[in-house]
Amino acid sequence: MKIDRRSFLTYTTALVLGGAAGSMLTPAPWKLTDDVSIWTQNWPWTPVPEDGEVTYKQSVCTLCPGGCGINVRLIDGRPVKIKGLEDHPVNKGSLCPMGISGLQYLYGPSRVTSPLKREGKRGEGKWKKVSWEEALGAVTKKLAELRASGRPQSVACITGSDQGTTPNLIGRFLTAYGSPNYIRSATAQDAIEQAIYLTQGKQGTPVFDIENADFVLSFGSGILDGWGSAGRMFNLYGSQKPAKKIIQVEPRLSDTAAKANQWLGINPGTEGALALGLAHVIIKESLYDRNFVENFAFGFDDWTDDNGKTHDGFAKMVKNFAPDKVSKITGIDKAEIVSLARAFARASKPIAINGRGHGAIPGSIDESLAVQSLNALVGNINKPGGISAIPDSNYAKWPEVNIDEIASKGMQQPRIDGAGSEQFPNTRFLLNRLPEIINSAKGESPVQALLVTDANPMYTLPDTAATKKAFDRIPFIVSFSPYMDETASHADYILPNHSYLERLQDVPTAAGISRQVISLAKPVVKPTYETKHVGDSFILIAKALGGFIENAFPWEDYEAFLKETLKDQWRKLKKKGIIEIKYDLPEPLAFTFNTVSTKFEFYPTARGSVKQKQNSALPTYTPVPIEGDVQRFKLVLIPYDSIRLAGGAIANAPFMTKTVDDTVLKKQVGLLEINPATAKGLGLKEGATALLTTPKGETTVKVHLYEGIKPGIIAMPRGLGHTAYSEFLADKGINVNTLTGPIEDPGSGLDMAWGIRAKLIRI
Amino acid sequence: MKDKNAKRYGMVIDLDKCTGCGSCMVGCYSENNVPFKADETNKLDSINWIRVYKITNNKTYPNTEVCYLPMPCMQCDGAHEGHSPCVSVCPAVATDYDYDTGIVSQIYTRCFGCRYCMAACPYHARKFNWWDPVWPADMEKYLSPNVSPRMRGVVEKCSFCFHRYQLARDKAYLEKREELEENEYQTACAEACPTGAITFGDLNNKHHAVYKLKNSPRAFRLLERLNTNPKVYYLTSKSWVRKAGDNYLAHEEPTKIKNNIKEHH
Amino acid sequence: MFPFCFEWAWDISHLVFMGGLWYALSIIGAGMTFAIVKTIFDCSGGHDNQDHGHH
Amino acid sequence: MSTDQNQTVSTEAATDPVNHEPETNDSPPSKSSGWAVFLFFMIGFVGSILSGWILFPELLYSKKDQPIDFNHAVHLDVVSDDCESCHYFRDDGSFAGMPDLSSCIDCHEEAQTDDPEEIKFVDEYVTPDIEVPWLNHSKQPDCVFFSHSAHVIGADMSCESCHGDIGTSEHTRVYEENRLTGYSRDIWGYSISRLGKPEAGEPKPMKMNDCAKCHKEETGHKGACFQCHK
Amino acid sequence: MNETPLIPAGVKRCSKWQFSLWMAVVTAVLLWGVYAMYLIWYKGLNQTNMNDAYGFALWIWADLAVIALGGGAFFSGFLTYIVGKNELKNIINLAVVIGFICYSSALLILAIDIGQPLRGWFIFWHANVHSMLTEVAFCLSCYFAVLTIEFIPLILENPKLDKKPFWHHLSHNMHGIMAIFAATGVFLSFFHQGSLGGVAGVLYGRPFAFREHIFIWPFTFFLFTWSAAAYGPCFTILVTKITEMITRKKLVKDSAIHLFAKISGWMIITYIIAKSIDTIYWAFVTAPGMGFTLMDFYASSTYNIGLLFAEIVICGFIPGLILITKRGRENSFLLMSAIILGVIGVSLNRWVMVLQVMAVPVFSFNEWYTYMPSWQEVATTVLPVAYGLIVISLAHRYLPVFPQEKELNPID
Repeated sequence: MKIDRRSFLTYTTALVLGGAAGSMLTPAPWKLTDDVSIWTQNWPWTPVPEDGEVTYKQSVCTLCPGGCGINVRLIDGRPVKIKGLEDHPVNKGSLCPMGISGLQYLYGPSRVTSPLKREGKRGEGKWKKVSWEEALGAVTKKLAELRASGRPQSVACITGSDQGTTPNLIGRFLTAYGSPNYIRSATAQDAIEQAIYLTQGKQGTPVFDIENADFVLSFGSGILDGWGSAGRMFNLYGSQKPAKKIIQVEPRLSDTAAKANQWLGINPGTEGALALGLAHVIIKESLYDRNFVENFAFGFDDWTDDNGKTHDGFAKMVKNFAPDKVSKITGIDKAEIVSLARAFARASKPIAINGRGHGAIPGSIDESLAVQSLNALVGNINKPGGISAIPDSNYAKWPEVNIDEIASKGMQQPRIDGAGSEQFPNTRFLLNRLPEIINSAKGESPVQALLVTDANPMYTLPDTAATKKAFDRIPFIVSFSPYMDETASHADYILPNHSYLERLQDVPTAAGISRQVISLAKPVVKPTYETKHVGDSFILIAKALGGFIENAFPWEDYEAFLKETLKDQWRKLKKKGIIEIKYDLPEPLAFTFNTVSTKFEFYPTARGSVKQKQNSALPTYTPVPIEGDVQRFKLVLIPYDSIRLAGGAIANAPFMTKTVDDTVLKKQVGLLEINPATAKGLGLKEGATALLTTPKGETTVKVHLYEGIKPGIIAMPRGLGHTAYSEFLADKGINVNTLTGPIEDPGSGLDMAWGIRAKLIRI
Repeated sequence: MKDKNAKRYGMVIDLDKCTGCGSCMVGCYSENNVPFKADETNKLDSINWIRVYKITNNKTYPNTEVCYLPMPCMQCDGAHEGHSPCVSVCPAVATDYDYDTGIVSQIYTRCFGCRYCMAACPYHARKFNWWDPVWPADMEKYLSPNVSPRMRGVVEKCSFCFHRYQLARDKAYLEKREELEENEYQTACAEACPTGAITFGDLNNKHHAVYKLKNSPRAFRLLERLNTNPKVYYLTSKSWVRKAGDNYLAHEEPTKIKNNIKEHH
Repeated sequence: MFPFCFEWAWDISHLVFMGGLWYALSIIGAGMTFAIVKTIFDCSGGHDNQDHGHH
Repeated sequence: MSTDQNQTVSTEAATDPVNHEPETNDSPPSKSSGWAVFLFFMIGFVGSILSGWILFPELLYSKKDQPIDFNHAVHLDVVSDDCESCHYFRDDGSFAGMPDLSSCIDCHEEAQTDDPEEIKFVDEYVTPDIEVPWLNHSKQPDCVFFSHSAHVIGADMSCESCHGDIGTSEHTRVYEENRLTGYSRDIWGYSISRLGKPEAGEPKPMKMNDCAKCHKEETGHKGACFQCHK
Repeated sequence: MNETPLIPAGVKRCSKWQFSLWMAVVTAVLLWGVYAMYLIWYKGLNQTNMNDAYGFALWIWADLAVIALGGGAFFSGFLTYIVGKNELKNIINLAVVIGFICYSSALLILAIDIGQPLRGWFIFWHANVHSMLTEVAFCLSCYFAVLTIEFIPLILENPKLDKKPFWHHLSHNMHGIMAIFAATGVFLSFFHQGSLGGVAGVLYGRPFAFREHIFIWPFTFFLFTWSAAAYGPCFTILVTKITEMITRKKLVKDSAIHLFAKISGWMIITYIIAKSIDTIYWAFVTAPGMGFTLMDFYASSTYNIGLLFAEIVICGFIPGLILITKRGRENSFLLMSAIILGVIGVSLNRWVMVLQVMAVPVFSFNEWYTYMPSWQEVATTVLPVAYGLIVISLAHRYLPVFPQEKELNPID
C-alpha cells in the first residue's frame, strides 16, 4: 500500500466519512443537538430567580405624601412585588403605578450606595466613596465652623414634609443648632391651608370629603392624575355611585377631564374668576345655604369695623362677576356658567376643590379663598361631603429644647425666605423665594450650608437656571437623598438615606382624608447598601456637635426616638402598622370657627397687610400676571401632570417611564401638546420638530397635535427632562421647570404661576 | 381533552372606569418579570403584555373625548374553541390552547422566534424579545421565581398570569379541593387596577362577576367581526368607543352587526 | 415528526402530513441508495463493461 | 466576464488524450487501495461509534460530590413523618424541597456523633449559619413548573415513584452535571441512549417525554403546555 | 495551477484572471453579507429594523420571492420528465442550478430570520402539522434535497470528476432514475408553494391577507403554486438571456426558449384570471364582511391601489399576452420585457402578501405601520444574490450547463 499525498488525502477522507457515518449511529450528534438547544434555553446570562417561601409584609408607601398602604410579597425574604394594602384606610387596596414600581427604587442604578464626597466640579459626576465617619465628620466640622463664627442662621435645611417625626427631628436639630431656616417644599396644600386658616381660623391638614360628596367641582385638580393620595382618589372613583358627578375645569383634556361627567375648557389662570362667577349666580338666584350664611358666616353682607368704616361684603363684591363678564374672562359659555352654578348649588353634597394637576404649585390665595367661599355658600364646611381641616397630629412631644446663646441669637434672626415676616405673616415656608434671595444678595450668600432631604429643588423649583445659580453660590451642600437626583448630583457630600422600603418611619395623615391616620412604614428589607437613616445621621451630627445640641438628642438612635415619641401607641403601631383616629365632627361645634368673628369669614380679617392696604381682604379676581411679552410670545405654555410621570422630589421608576406614550416622549425628545388649529397656523404637522422659547429658556421639542387642548395653549408634562439619575430617566425630554419661572403671590409669597408665554417655531 | 369541569377564564374591562393610569401595565411588568430598556418610546419594540391605548373620538375642541383601552392578550377561542389565530400557525407548538382553562400559552423555551404568531395576531398582543433582557444594578433581586425570564429571540405575551392559577391549584391540592374560589386566581392587572375596572374570572361560572358583566348591554369585544372570539370583554357607555373597537362600513351600526360566530361554552 | 415525539398524535392530520413526508423521504432515500449501491456494484464488478455513452 | 480574446480553450484533444478512458494515468487504482479505503472508512466508523458511546458521555458530564455525605437512611429512621419530615409542603401548597438549616438545627445545633461528615456539617454550615449548597439531582430548569402537591397529594404518588429509593441510601451519590446545559444527568437519565428502563429503586429520567408518558397513561392526555411550564 | 482540465470539453471560457477578478468582486459582496449574518447571529435580531408589527419583513419577502423565482426548476422538471417536453432538456440544467441557489438561499434566510437559530430543528422535531410554516419547512428541505440530487449529476459531469469511475457511474445511475426524483420534486413543490400561499391566507386576524371558503383552500395554495410555475420560467429565461449577454454567446436554441416562454405565457394568463377572481371576491365579499372596503387596504401613500393594478395588469395580463402570442415571444424586445415584467410581477405579489399584510392597520385607531430595512437586512438579502452569482459563474465555467453550447459555438 503506497501512501503518497493523493492517497493520504483519499484515506483521510475515508476515515472522516467513516467517522461521520459512525457517529450518526451514536448518541453524540443527536444529544449535542438537543443540548445546544437546551443551552439556549438556559443561557447563563438570563437570570433564574430563586424560589422559596412566600411571605407578605405590610408597610406604607412614602414615595409621595399620599401615605397609601402597601403589601409586599417576598420570596425567602426577598421582595418581589408590591400591591395595595386592602384594608388600609387611605387607599383600600388601590395603588398608583409609582407605588407598584416601588421595587425599582429599592434596587437600581439610581441608588447612592455609600456616602460620597464630591471630587470634580459640582455636577460633574466625579465622586469619591467615603466612610460614614468621614462624611459625618466633614458635615459636623462645617456646621461647627459656622456656629463658631456666629452664623448658625446661615444653615438652611430643605425638606419634603414638615409632618411626622423625621421632619420634626430635623426641625429640632435646627432649633438646637440655631437656625430658623427650616424650609419645606411648597405644594397647593399651602395655599389651601392658608385659605382655610383665613376663613376658618384653623391650622391643620385640609380635608376634602370626596367620599361623601355627590358633586365634585374641580378647578383643575387632577383627581385622577395623581392629586392628593392617588390610591385613595382612584379607589373613590372606582367605587363611586353612578349618581356622583365630577365636573373638571381646566384648559386641557386631562385624564381627570376625560373621566369627568363634564369637562369645561377654561382659559388657564382664570379659575378664580369662574368661582366668583358661580358665586354670583348662586347669590343672585338665592341658591345659597341661608342657614349657614346667616348664622355661621361673617362678611357675606357689608359690615362696619370698630372704627366705623364700612366694608363691602362678599355678596356685593361678586356682583362684579356677572356671567357675561366671567364668560369673557374664562372663555366658558355664559349658559354653561349659569347651569353649572345651579347644578352645584342644588346638589345635596357639592364640593369645590382646587390645586392644579398634582398640586405642585400653590397657586394664588385669592383663588383658594374664592373656592373656599364657594364651598361656604353651599354650607359645605365641616360636614360630611365637605371641606374641613383636621389638626396636625400632635403625638410628637419631646422634652423642651434648651438652646445656648449662639443658637438663641441665630433663632432670633429673620428667616431667609421671608416666610412669617410682616409681608407674609400667614405663610410658613417659601422655598420658591430662596433662589432669588440668594442670587440678589450682595456679598456672600445668606445660606452658607444647605442640607437637603426628601426634596429635589434643583429639579422641582421653577426657573432651573436661577436655582442652579443660587445653589452655586452656596459653599456647602449636603444631600441625604438615597438616589442620585439633580440636587444630590450638585451636592458636596451625599449622606444617603435608606430607600423607603428599608427605613422605619411614621407617616401622618395625608391631605384630603377625613380621618387622622398615622401609619408606620416598616422596613421591608434590611438595607441593601451602606446607607443610614436620615434621622440617625442628624442624631449623630448632633452628638458630634456636642453641648446643648447633643443634649437635645438624648436618644440612641432614630428608632429609640420614634419609640419614645409614640409612647403607648408604639406597640399598637408596630403590630398593626396603622393607627386610625376617626375625626368626628361633634355636631353643635361643627360650625364653630377659630376666627376673630368665630364665624366662617367670607371676609378674611386675618389676611395680611398687603390686602388691608387695598381696603379689602375679599378674594377678588385680578389676573395672575404671566411672564413674557405678548407680542413676542404669542402662545401660552402650561405644565401638566400625568399619573405616569412623577414630577416631584422622587422621579420616575423605569417601569413608569416605560408606560409613557409615544405622544409624550419619542426617543429622547419630549412632545408638546398643541391644538391642531394652532399648529396649522404655525405650519406644524404631527411629530414635527420645533423650537420652543419662553422668557426663561428654550428647547427643541416635537409637537403632538391634540384636540383636547385649548387653541393657543401648549402643554408639556412635568416629570421629564431629568439630568441626573440613570440612563433610564436622564436626558429624556425637557424639564418644564427650565422654561417657567415663579410668580410671587403678593398676599402669601407663594408661587402662583400657572404658565408662561411661549413661542414655537418650526425647524 | 376537554372535560366538563373546564373553565373559560376571561376578563371584563370597564372602559367607563379606566382612567388610563397605567397601573395594570406596571403591575404586569413587576408580576411577570417584564424587562425594560433605556428607551421604551418605540412602542413596537417595547414589551408590554397589556398595553393601554389612548383613543379619541376625533372631534375638535372642546367636543373631544378620550377613552383609554387596555389590551392584554385576548386569549381568543377562534371559530371553534382552540382555534386561536396564533395557535394553529405556530410551527413548533410553542403556543397551545389549554382546554381546561381556555388560556393560550406561550412557551419561551420551545419558541424559536419565527414570529408567525405575531403576524397572525390582530391585537398585537405578542411581543418579540429583540434584545437580551438586562436588569441593571441589583434589579435581578426583585425578579419573581413564578415566571421564567425570557431570553432574546423568543415571543412572549400575556398569560392571564397563569402561574397564579398554578399556585392556587397547589393550595387547592393541599386542601383537597377540586375547585378554586373566584378570588384565589386573579390576574396581576386586575389586582393592580386601582379603580377596579378589570374583572377576571370564569366566564362559564354563573357565580363569577365576569359572567354577569359580559352579558351587560354595554359589553362588546374587540375585532369581533374577525371571528377571533376573544375572552376579553369591554364595557362602555359610549357608542364611539364601541365603534372604534371594530371595523364598520359607512352605513353599518355596531349594535346591529350580527356575528357569524357566537361565543360558546 | 416521529411517533415518539411529544407532539405526535395518531390522528388524520399527522397521518396525512407525515405520511406524505415519509413517503417523499423514502423515495429520495431509496432512489439514492439504489444509485449508490448500483454504482459500487458497477465499480467493483462491471468495471470493464461500463457504458460511457450515457448522454 | 468573458471576452473573445484571452479565452481559455478547452478541447478534448488538447487536454485529455485518453478521453474515453475515465481512469487517469497518474494514480492507477488497484484493488488493494480500494480495500484500504474501505479499511480506513471502517476505522473511522468503528472508532467514532466507540467514542460516541463510551467517551462522549464521560466528556459531557462533570462530576461533583455533595458538600456533605448525607445519610438518608439514618435520618429516615429517626423522623416521624417519612420524607415529609424534611421535604414538606408549605401552607400555601408549595413544596419546600431541600430543607434549609432551620430544619436541621433542631438536632444539629451541635454534633451528636463523631461522624466526620456531621462534624463538618456543624463546623462549616451550622455554626457560621451558611446554607448547605446541596446539589439537586432532580432540579428542573427554570421554565418548568412542577407541582409536587398535584402529584403527591392530588395523584397520591409516592416519592419513590420518581426519585427512587433515595430515602434508604446511606451515602450521597456523585452529582453529574451536563457541561453544556447545566442539567443534572438524572433528567436525561443514566442511559445515554435513553433506551431501556431504570432498575427498580433508581430515579426515573425526567425529560418532558418522560412526564408526558406517565401523564398519557394516567390522565389520558399529555396535558397542555401551561400545566407544567411557566 | 492549470485549470484547463476542469473546463468542459469543446467550449471556450474567459481567462483565469478575468474570472478571478469577477469572483473577487462578487465575493466581497458575499463577505459583506456574511458579516451582517454574523452580526445577526451573534447579537440577535435587534440588528434589523423589524419590530413587533413587522415581524415578517424584507427577508420573508426575499424568501418567498426566491422560492417563486426558483419555481422554474420544478416546473421544467415536470414538463421534461413527466409531460415529456424533451426540448426543455436544453434549459433544465440551468433551471436546476437556479432552483438549487434559490432554495439553499431560502433555507439560509430562514436560519437567519429566526430568533433562536440553534432551536431551528424544533420545526421538524416538534412539528405542528397544522402550521403552514411547518409544511413549508418540511417540503422546502426535502425539495432542496431533491434539487441537490438533481444538481449532483451535473457537477459530476465536470471533466475532471467524470474521470473517476465511482463518480462517473454515480452520475450515470442518477441520471437513470432522475424522472423519479423530478416527480418527487414536483410533488413537494406543489405542497410547499401552496403552503406558502396559505401562510398569509390562513391569517384570519389579518383582513388584508385572509381569504374564506374555497378562496383559502385550495385557492391560496393553488395561486401560489400556479404563479411559481408561471413566473419561475420567466426567471430561468431571464438568467439564460443575461448569461448569453455576458458571455456574448448563444447558449440555448430559440426553440427551447420559445417553448418555455409560450408555456409560461399560458400559465400566467390562467393564473392572473384566477387571481382576478380571487381579488374580486375578496374585495367585494370577504373584506366588507369584516368591515373593510377595498380602498381601506390601499389608503397609504406607499400601498396605494396602483400596486394592485401593477400586479394584475402590468405584470400579469401584459406579459401573459405577450408570451402567448407567437409574434410577441419571438420578438426579442417584447420577450425580454415580458419576462422582466413577469419577474417583477411575482416578486410584487410576494411583497404584497408579506409586507402589505403587516402594514395594514387592523384597528381603526392605528396608523399604517412603516418599516425600512436596516443595512444588515439588506446585506443579508444581497448575500444570496452574490452567492447565486458565484454558483452560476462556477457552474457555467466548469460544468456543461448548456448542452447546446458546443453546437451553437463551435470552436474552430
